[in-house]
Amino acid sequence: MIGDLKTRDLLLFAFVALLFVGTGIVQSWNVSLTILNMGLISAIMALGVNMQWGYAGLFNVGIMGFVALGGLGAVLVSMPPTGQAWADGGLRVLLGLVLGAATVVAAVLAWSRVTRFRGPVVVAILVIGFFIFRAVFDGGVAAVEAVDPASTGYLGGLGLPIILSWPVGGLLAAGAAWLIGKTALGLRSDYLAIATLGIAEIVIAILKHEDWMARGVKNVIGLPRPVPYEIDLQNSEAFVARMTAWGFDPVTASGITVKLGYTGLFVVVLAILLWLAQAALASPWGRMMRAIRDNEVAAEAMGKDVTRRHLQVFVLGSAVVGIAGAMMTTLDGQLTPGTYQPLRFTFLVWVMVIVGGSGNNWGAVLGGFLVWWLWVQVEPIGAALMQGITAGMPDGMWLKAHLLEAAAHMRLLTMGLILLLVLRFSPRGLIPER
Amino acid sequence: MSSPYEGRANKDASIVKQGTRSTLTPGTATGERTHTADAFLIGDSMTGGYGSGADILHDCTIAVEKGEIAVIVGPNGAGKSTGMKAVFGMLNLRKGAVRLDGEDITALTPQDRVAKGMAFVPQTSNIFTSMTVEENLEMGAFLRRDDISGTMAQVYDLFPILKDKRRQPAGELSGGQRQQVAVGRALMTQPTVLMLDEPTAGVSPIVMDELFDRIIEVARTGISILMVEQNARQALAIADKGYVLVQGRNAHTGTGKELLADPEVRRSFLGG
Amino acid sequence: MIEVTDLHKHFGGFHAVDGATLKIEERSITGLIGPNGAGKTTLFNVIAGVLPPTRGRVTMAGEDITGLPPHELFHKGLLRTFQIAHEFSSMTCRENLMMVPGGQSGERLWNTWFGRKRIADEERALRAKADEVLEFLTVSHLAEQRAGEISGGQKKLLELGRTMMVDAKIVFLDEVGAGVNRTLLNTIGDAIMRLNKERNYTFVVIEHDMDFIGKISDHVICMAEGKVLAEGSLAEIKANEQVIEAYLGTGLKNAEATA
Amino acid sequence: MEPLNAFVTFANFVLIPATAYGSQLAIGALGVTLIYGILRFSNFAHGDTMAFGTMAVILCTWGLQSVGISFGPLPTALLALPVGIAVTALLLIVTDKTVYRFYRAKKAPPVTFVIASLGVMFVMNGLVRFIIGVDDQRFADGERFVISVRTFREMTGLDEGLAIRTSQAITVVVAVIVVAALFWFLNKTRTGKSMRAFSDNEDLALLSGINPERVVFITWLIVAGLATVAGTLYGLDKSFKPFTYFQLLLPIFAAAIVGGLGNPLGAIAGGFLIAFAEVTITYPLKKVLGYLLPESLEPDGLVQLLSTDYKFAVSFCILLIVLLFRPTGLFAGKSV
Amino acid sequence: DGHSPVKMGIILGFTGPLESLAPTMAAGAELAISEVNAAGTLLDGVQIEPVRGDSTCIDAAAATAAAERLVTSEGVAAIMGADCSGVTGSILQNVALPNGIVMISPSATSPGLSTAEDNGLFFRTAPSDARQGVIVTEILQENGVNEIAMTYTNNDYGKGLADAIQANFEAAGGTVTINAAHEDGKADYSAEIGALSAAGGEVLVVAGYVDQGGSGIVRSALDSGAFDTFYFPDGMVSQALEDNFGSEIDGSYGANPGTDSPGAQLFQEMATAEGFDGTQPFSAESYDAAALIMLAMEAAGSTDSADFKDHVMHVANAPGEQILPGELAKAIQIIKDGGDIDYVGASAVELIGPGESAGNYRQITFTDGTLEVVGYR
Ligand SMILES: Nc1ncnc2c1ncn2[C@@H]1O[C@H](COP(=O)(O)OP(=O)(O)OP(=O)(O)O)[C@@H](O)[C@H]1O
Ligand SMILES: Nc1ncnc2c1ncn2[C@@H]1O[C@H](COP(=O)(O)OP(=O)(O)OP(=O)(O)O)[C@@H](O)[C@H]1O
Ligand SMILES: CC(C)C[C@H](N)C(=O)O
Ligand SMILES: [Mg+2]
Ligand SMILES: [Mg+2]
Repeated sequence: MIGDLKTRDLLLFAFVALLFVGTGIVQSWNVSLTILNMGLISAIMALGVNMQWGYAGLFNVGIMGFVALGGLGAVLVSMPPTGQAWADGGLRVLLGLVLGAATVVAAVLAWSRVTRFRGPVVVAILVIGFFIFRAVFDGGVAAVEAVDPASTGYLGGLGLPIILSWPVGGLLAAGAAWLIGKTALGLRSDYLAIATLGIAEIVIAILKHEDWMARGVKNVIGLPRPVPYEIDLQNSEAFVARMTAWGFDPVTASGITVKLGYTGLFVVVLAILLWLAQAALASPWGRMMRAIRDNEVAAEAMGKDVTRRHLQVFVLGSAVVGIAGAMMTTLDGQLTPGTYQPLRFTFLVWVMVIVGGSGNNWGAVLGGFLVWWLWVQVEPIGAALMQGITAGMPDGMWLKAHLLEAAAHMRLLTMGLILLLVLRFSPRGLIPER
Repeated sequence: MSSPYEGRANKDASIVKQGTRSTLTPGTATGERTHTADAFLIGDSMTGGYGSGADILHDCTIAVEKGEIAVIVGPNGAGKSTGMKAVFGMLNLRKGAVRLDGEDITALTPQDRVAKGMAFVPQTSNIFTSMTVEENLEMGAFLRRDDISGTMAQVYDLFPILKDKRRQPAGELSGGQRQQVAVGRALMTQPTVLMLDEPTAGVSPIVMDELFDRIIEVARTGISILMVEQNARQALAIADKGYVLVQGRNAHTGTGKELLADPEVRRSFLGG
Repeated sequence: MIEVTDLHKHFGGFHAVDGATLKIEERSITGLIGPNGAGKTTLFNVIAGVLPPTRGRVTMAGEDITGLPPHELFHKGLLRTFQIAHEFSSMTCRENLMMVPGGQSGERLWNTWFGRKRIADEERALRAKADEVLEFLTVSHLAEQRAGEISGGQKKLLELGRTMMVDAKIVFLDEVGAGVNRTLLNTIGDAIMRLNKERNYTFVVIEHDMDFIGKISDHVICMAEGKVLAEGSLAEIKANEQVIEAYLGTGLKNAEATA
Repeated sequence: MEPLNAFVTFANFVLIPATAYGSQLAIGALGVTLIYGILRFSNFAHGDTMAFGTMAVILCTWGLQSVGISFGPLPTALLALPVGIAVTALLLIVTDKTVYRFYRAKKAPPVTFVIASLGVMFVMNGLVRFIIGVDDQRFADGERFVISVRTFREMTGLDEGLAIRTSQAITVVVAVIVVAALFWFLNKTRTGKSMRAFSDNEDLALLSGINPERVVFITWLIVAGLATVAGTLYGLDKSFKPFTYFQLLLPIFAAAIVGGLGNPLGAIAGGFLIAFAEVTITYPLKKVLGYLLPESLEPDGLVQLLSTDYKFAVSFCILLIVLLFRPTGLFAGKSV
Repeated sequence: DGHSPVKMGIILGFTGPLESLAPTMAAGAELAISEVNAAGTLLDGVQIEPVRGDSTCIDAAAATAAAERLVTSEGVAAIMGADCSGVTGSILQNVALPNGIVMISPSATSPGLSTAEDNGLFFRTAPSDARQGVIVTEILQENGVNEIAMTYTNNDYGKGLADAIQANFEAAGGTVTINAAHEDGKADYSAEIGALSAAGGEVLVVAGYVDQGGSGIVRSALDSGAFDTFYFPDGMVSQALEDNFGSEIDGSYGANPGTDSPGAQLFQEMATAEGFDGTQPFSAESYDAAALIMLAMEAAGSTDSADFKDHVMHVANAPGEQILPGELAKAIQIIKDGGDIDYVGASAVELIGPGESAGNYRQITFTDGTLEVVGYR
């Protein structure tokens, strides 16, 4: 797999590795690992987006929604169930949902089966169904949300190990992607983009509003971890003894140990996904996808079922993003729907893919690491830049004060400049498609 | 009819040829130099290719005299289109020069060449698909400041079908209709040199005949025509000069008749 | 083989195909001619499932195929080329050909991970086949070239080459000749006839080059204004006054004067 | 009286605000749609361009106010517009020369432009915050209302009032003028047509003697005008805050797309569709029905289809439905 | 003097939706720091160096990374921050807790944080919104209001506060006609105003941020005549209301954390002298958070979080001599001399239960276009 890389690509990876090592030396290993862990997750997200865009030319700008769904998976799998809430209204909520789904299915069936008065019949089904749904559902929701709203007020999860939520998050995202794909994949380029953007906003709106599901904007915090807690390590005599023996500060070492635990898990996931993605891309399947991307009409005439392939790759890519989303929520230890912003979770991932090199899995991965590193490090870089610029100015000069005050905003500015520079000198990405 | 071509249409072609300084050496030997150095339009010893890729043209010379028709033929991928693009400045030449009426225009941008009276119909994507047929023609006359309605009437005259379709987006036309729009667009510039890359590809026989007729007429008004053709026998029949390109090099050069008569050329390039 | 009954395709108020009825015999090579805008390409597009018909019926070997999507028609053995070349521009010419055959086991994701041996074998065969086709089209040297970076005529050749990658029942060729060198076109004509004889392909060929039509086709249909104007052998068609007026014309007026 | 009251309530809380908001979105969407139509990419920096333009106008307005110049009942900012537009145009053209031109020459795919515009967005974002800061800035002066609720009530003697703000009125008028002018410009003038030609087929435009740099220049000029006008009108109506302008990007894009990218009429239609969707669908009919229905039938609940939490979701749902039936928007837009 | 400076992290949302609040909050904290530094007596000459970090308010991952850098790379001894409840929770769990760093938030008010696992490291100088719900109900009822419409900023703060208000108000027999969220930083609030006005109510409770959607809501409500009396909770009460609306909101009222202790006044004077607006929300709380950190250090005789975390409650609460802003040097001296202090500070800090401000509220009203303090509770 590594054999696909050229010397130049290896050098680029070495450079990024150097950035992380440098961070470890100059700042601290804890910082370096923190960035690395999110970098791994970003790389997976970028991989997922690259499948959709790089392979098939699907302009998905709804990444945020799939990340969030993955996160929802983490809550649903790992949090303990709220017994009281289930007792008070849980079943009613579920019944409501089933009724709602049944309404939609009935409407769709009616649309395809009924021949006379189709419109009115469908509308009637939808309206009646909506009211029944609201009647059943709203009551259940109210009951669930009334259960100690400050700390629970939701149904809780299954109380399973959180690692299980990674595939589950992927499945949730895949399910949503399937629904979306079924309806929206007929759209081209920017139209598909805005549709997915909208759907992502809808997903977030639901996450924010439906408190019974995952506490909405009140957030779920304190998710269980797949790795030990630092405190436990610090309290473990064996650990402290060993670290002291090796000459490490136990507190720092506990942080590093935990982070390395995450790193290990994430690396395994990334490696598996990358292998799968590379194998697929280098096969006739990948060739078929590229053909579809190049020219749908011709691919269709050559017997390729474009719609199905689009759906397939859309679902797969979204699933990968969902997995990353669940991993991210695991790492954060909390689900905070308010933090899902398109800029951070959609456009930044796009930047990763394009800067890395769309159509190239290794490029996407590299982009994930590099751009995330930058995203975190532009803050000190921007501040340092301002320090440097103002160093020559006399103290108390208005410009100096103004510049230093504005240092925080240099963060985005620096990000923008770096992005433009990379794009300028490598317009097809750092590791372009071959 | 207020055609500027009017009255000249059926004059003997030999009139036009007077004063041409072409001293083509009869015969078809490869690499034989013809005296074209001071032709009206000449792409002289052009060498170059796309971007930083390998050279496509190798020391290739194409020229056309005022009022003459020069036809380029050759196998697919020989570099005919590339040669045309080179003459029109859409390619960076590594060697060689392009001269128009004695002036070196090698460094000019395509739109400057348009201003100098050159017009070009590329082989592919040669119309504005989202614009109506009429707007396509208007765009052809973009640099003209005078009244264009006369020229437009002539184009409609030449391609009557376009008149019916003038309000339709050109992208919705049939293959042959598009081709007609493309040629019409170039005619709208009222050029002194008209360069056509396979203008008859996909047009029906009757339109092709019309087109060749009109090309002859146009040439007789003193306009130089440089065209690439795969309908080579018809094209060479009306050509004053013919070039056979093979792999980016001048393989055979001669008058149209000479090339038509050459059995080797016929067999290898004109389909027997 | 193919029967088209009272087929209509309207664009807004414009009737591009206006009640065409025609029949393509099995194992024939039918020439389809007609003035620009006669509706030939549109007819192809409707038959091949690219455009939904406004009205009418298309059957293939007795089976109703009206409105089936192109990819299903492909698997039924119906292939077509495009008048304006539709190459896969970022792929090499060889890949352009190799992607064509349907049912490749490597097109199933599962196999790309767990059936790599089988894929490798298949790929080897495909590659050989593709190279053969390239060779035949005299463009072997372009095997590794991106299809977006070849000449206009070469793209047309590639179009044709794709239909040669599989065993088709019926092939629709939309002006394969336009832009193709005449010497090469002769060779292509030979190939078409050979495929027809040896492998029983049926061909429908749109072409404006009467020499080519004359050389290969046994039956010619001339369309005009969306309808079938005349039908018969080329000689018959050429003698048809209406066809001459609408399509063939009477030759160059000025050519003799010039030459 | 009752039906009148019902209508006035509805007008005051739905019709007028949605119309004004729709016009604001429309002018913003026009800019997006124009860039898409001519330069063929989705410009994510448009929100920040609007912020920049508005900032320029604000600074100039302050200047004017400090020397005592005002525009009677109309906001002084209108006087400052030309300056703002000029400054913005300069910025855009410099941006084009330093960023986009390179990719044009390389014939880079549209997505490269989109990502580059993200970079530009970040930079402009920093620039604006650097110059004017992150806070709210208010610069509206002149008469705030054409008619205020109180005046209306006094005039008509109705229970319900109705307000029309000056800024709302100006916005609607400007939107209509601008779209008409743009439509005329693109479809009827030589320059406009050459711009469309350029967007259609750049190489061929070159062969027709169209100067691509000039087309690009004019495009940015118009975009600067549109962005500054849109930003200023919005700022006058609400207030200026860089972050909000960034957030405006989403509804603006939604408007441009639902209307059909590249189509000026579409931008207008899209703006209104999005605005009305947001405002109408979540509007509880309780009060209106209260006026219309007899006492006994008056509703207890809010009679609200969906809570306002979903207002954004609703507008996107409508967008989706429109796209499902018309895949390139209401007014058949382009797609690259 | 041989001491290398000790660093204190100031993690606030310098960029993002609360970027306009962050500068005055940071200035508040840095004011306390420079006051202590000027005295130079902390732990016999330790200088405190503030290091800023960007919490972005919303991006948990970026906030965590910034905090991680501050803690493990810059080596800050304590964190003053973060501002928004969401990122505060995540920094607490992912950085402060693992590294054993004391964290005092000046503004995270989500009730959920009261029960968060914190190992005794987390404090806040702002009260939990659970308390505010009670206050709001009291004030409204005293004003004879029985029917309110309410809108809240759609985050854990807004939602938590709105829920608390609704629960209390309804328990006291009032009616909440509608309780609708609004998103901050959005372009238009016509839809929200439409819904609020249709639902009706005597007073509109705006549980938002004054320089975010909150002002937008008030603006639209006034312009369209939907409401003319408002209740403003803590996120809204500020000078900005006066500037934005002047006498248009006469008769409206509200309350925010604050006391009649002279501390608040003092702090504002100090802030003005320093060149920033001390009345901005949570600026005073930031001053107090930073001050508490330093005083606890002094009390513990150490800058190690593990040591001084147990002293925070102690210096903040009675018994002891009351300490106001500007008296930090005096406080240090008292501790040095073995005395006891009761830090009151700019916001009348009184830490209760899990280490959060007990909640003193300053009741205000608007008359003739000016904000007037009418009482404290
Ligand atoms: N999408 C469309 N919208 C409107 N009209 C169309 C569309 N496509 C084709 N037409 C019209 O239908 C007619 C038939 O076009 P078609 O492409 O079938 O012609 P053709 O017979 O293939 O001609 P040619 O020999 O030039 O290729 C033309 O007049 C064309 O303008
Ligand atoms: N855009 C391009 N980039 C790189 N190589 C190209 C490009 N276009 C054409 N070529 C190559 O240049 C050579 C000459 O192409 P050209 O288009 O000039 O041929 P031509 O003589 O016009 O052929 P045809 O008769 O098929 O149109 C071909 O081998 C082709 O592969
Ligand atoms: C800065 C503050 C207004 C933050 C708010 N109290 C919260 O908890 O999110
Ligand atoms: Mg060519
Ligand atoms: Mg055709």
